Amino acid sequence: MSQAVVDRLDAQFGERVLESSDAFGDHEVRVALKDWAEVAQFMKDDVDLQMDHFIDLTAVDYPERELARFDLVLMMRSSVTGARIRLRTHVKDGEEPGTLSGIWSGANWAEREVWDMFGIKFNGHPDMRRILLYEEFVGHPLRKDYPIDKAQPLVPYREVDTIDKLPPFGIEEGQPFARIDWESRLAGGDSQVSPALGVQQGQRRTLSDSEAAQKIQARIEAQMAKQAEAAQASEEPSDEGSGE
Amino acid sequence: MFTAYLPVFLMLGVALLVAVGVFALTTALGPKNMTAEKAIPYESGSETTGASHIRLSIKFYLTAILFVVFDIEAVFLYPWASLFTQLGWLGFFEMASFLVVLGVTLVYAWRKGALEWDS
Amino acid sequence: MEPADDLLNEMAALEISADPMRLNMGPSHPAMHGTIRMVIDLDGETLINLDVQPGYLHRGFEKSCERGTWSQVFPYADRLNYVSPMLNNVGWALAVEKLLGIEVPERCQYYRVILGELARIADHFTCNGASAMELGAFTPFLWLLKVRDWVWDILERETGARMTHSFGRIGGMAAPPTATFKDDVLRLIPEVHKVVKETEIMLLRNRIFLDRMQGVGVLTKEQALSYGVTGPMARSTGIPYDVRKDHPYLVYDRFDFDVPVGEDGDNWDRFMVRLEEIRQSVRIIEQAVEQMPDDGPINVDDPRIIFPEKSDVYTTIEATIAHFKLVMEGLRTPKGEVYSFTEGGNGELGFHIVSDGSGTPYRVRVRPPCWYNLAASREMLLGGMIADIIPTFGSVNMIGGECDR
Amino acid sequence: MGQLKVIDGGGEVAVTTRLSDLLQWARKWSLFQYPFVTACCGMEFMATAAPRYDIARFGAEAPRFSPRQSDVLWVVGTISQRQGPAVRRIWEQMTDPKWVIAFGTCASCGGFYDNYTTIPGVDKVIPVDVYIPGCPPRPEAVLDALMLLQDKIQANDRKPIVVPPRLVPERAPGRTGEGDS
Repeated sequence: MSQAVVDRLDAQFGERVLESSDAFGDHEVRVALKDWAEVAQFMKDDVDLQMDHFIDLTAVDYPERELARFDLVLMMRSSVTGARIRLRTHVKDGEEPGTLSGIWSGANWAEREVWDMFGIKFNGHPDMRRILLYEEFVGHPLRKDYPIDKAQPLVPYREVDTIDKLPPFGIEEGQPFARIDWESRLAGGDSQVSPALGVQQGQRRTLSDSEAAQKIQARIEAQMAKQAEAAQASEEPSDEGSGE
Repeated sequence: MFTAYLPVFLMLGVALLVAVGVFALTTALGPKNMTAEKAIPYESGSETTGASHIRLSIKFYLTAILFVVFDIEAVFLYPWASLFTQLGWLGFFEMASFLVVLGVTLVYAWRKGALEWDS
Repeated sequence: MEPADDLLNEMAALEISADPMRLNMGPSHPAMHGTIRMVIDLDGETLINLDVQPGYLHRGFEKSCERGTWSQVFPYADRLNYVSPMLNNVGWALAVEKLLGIEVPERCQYYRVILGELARIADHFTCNGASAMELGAFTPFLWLLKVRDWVWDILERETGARMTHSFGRIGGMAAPPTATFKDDVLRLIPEVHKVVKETEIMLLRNRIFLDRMQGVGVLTKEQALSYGVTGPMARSTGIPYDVRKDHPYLVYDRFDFDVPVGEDGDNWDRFMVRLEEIRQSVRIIEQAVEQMPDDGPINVDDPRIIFPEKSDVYTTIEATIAHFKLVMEGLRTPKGEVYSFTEGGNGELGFHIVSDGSGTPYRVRVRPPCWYNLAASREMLLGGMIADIIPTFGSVNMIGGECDR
Repeated sequence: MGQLKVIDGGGEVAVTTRLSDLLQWARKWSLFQYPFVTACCGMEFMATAAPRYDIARFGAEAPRFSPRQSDVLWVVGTISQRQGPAVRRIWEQMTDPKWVIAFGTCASCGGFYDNYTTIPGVDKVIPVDVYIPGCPPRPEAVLDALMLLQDKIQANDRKPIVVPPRLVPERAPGRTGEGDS
């Protein structure tokens, strides 16, 4: 039934409908930027179309495309006929499409998000502010040229030295389960913390006093001693953890 | 006379003891390091917005005062009701006049629209 | 006219209005489910102005999708509407399958419907339970969470994780159903009916609950359409739009279930629509479990799309090559743009995908249902009392992950 | 309970200990929580507070939404850059003694949202006492964390710690070798 919508638009706008396609089963129509608001208004008011149910408005960034960098995509549905249509237009960087928030109230937030993520302003929009990011954020993250890991923290990071976030298990420790010789441990009773992890976090031991436990304890002391003199050898300042 | 009220004073004493005791314990035992940020009023994690000394509309005050008036009236009824039989007709008419006077004020306030909330 | 009257008239003429008090229901507030900030101007207790500020849980979903391959989006998709993660998985899988133009085998479609409806039940449990708890009714919250845990037990037995399953795959599912899948689901159904009945007995004739929910937070049909509201919130205003009925996907056209529709779009209707939808989901599950074939392939057998079995990968060279290409280059998708939508927990969950033919999505846009439902909350809250924000916001069911993406 | 001296007076038993140990014991069993819930871990947090896994057994289930009345700040879920100042402000406004639990991978190290908008771990903003790995962590891991925190309170040590994995990995029920096709 969406094909009827495309024909209706062709009949109404003739050559101003630049392109229409139904790839993958989605009916889509492309118009020039200057007719953007007018076609949208027509689709809502026309008695045959009655596209009164706003679905979505978004943008896609094609930085290599020279003629127009952004694609603005609007999706609507008619609650009367159930037909759906996708309206598209090309927007150059810095151009300002007309706002649709007067036609559908849902477009208000959608346009604020497109401004926040892509940097496309909508003239006539009542409240053109960032919506997902904070005002102090510089740049528009969903543009292809914005690096994904360029963070702009609001609160200066505090350096975290109290816990060394080394990879979960050292090379020599391997998976904690693999490092435990089960017989001695089962003989000696349960221990909440595996020795490998215990050494990593310097926890208090909760082993019982069986000889298997002493064997494990001896191995831990040896490792601790090895770590301790490795620490002296490199003489890095052993400051006490902050823990305020 | 005093012994008659002993349980009352006892209860008051225990209540006072518990109240003061809890506060004393917390101030004595609890750690105290007051920092600047801790002193700022809490507004769910963001900067406090808006002024704090603002003028509220009059109807809040009006309702509060009306409540106080009629609540005190009820408080006077209790001792009177407990001695109702000994007071005889004189006591009855005295309280009746008291209630009539307050009844008139209630009707006046009602007619004046002081009881309507969204005037 | 006593002198007092002149004073009153004079005051009325003077119109000394109290200046509005600006209050900040900030990002960390019990009613705001943790990630919304509302700056409200109050005249006494009624709301004059309201500025809803979402975005405190913006986690960069759409940018993160542009970094991984097509199947690496599933873990991210799980955490969109994290109350019903399976529905997001199914939605994303259907979107890429629509781009590829393939259809999963019958058994997998039934499997996806049943797991999806279980997730929808868990979603409505959490929403109704939480909004009742915020009105002080703590007991139904605990009942509903108890049964939600049993629903999660089934999902955990099937997928391995209670909540963030990442169980969908493009062209099938990660694993076939376990042997005890059908009887577990059938054993769960009476429990769901029991707890829904208990909640109804407890809440639906409670004077406080009625006063707080009926006639509060009213949304008209035109406002809902204009804001793009879908799902239970739209159905509560009288719009009979349910994607499972209007555009049936998977095997939804083989079940008969009806779509509960309210009339005046207040908190009460939203609560009742969700309660009724739990029963409809149970009806779907019953029919799906009965019609689901007991054997047959789960995945589409096309090595270019689905990962080969690990046993084959270690033995045959073709499987090794297929596995290597799928892992290193990702799935080969035709160049183009597609919009696929399913009925998520809060409404129409759409995925607008742009592919440039490579193994990495060029652009993934999620059509977040609760984003537009939240945008409409302004119409429902203005003019109400400050205490009405709590039930209204609870029934909007704003989920941070899906709303701020 | 620290150095415990038992005086057996022929039948009645009196126990003496240091005042601070008694205080720590009292604090350990009445941890009022400030649930700073933001994301998916909130669902698991609800399940932990619900009757099945029930943190009420540890006296820790009373949610206080004002930092003045809470002891433990549960940071549950992803903390975005925009949320950073709010977390910092609330932690500063909490009354002493206060502890912080980082619930889930996102709160511990930012998880797989390492992008422009997520703080890589809440310990970049506030000091954390117990980290719970898991996305979301299973309720058993959350209870382990609570018990570990209680041990740390009793021992009065502020060194941060990661909840270690359980030693016998629970076999995922129904998944292994029950003849499924």
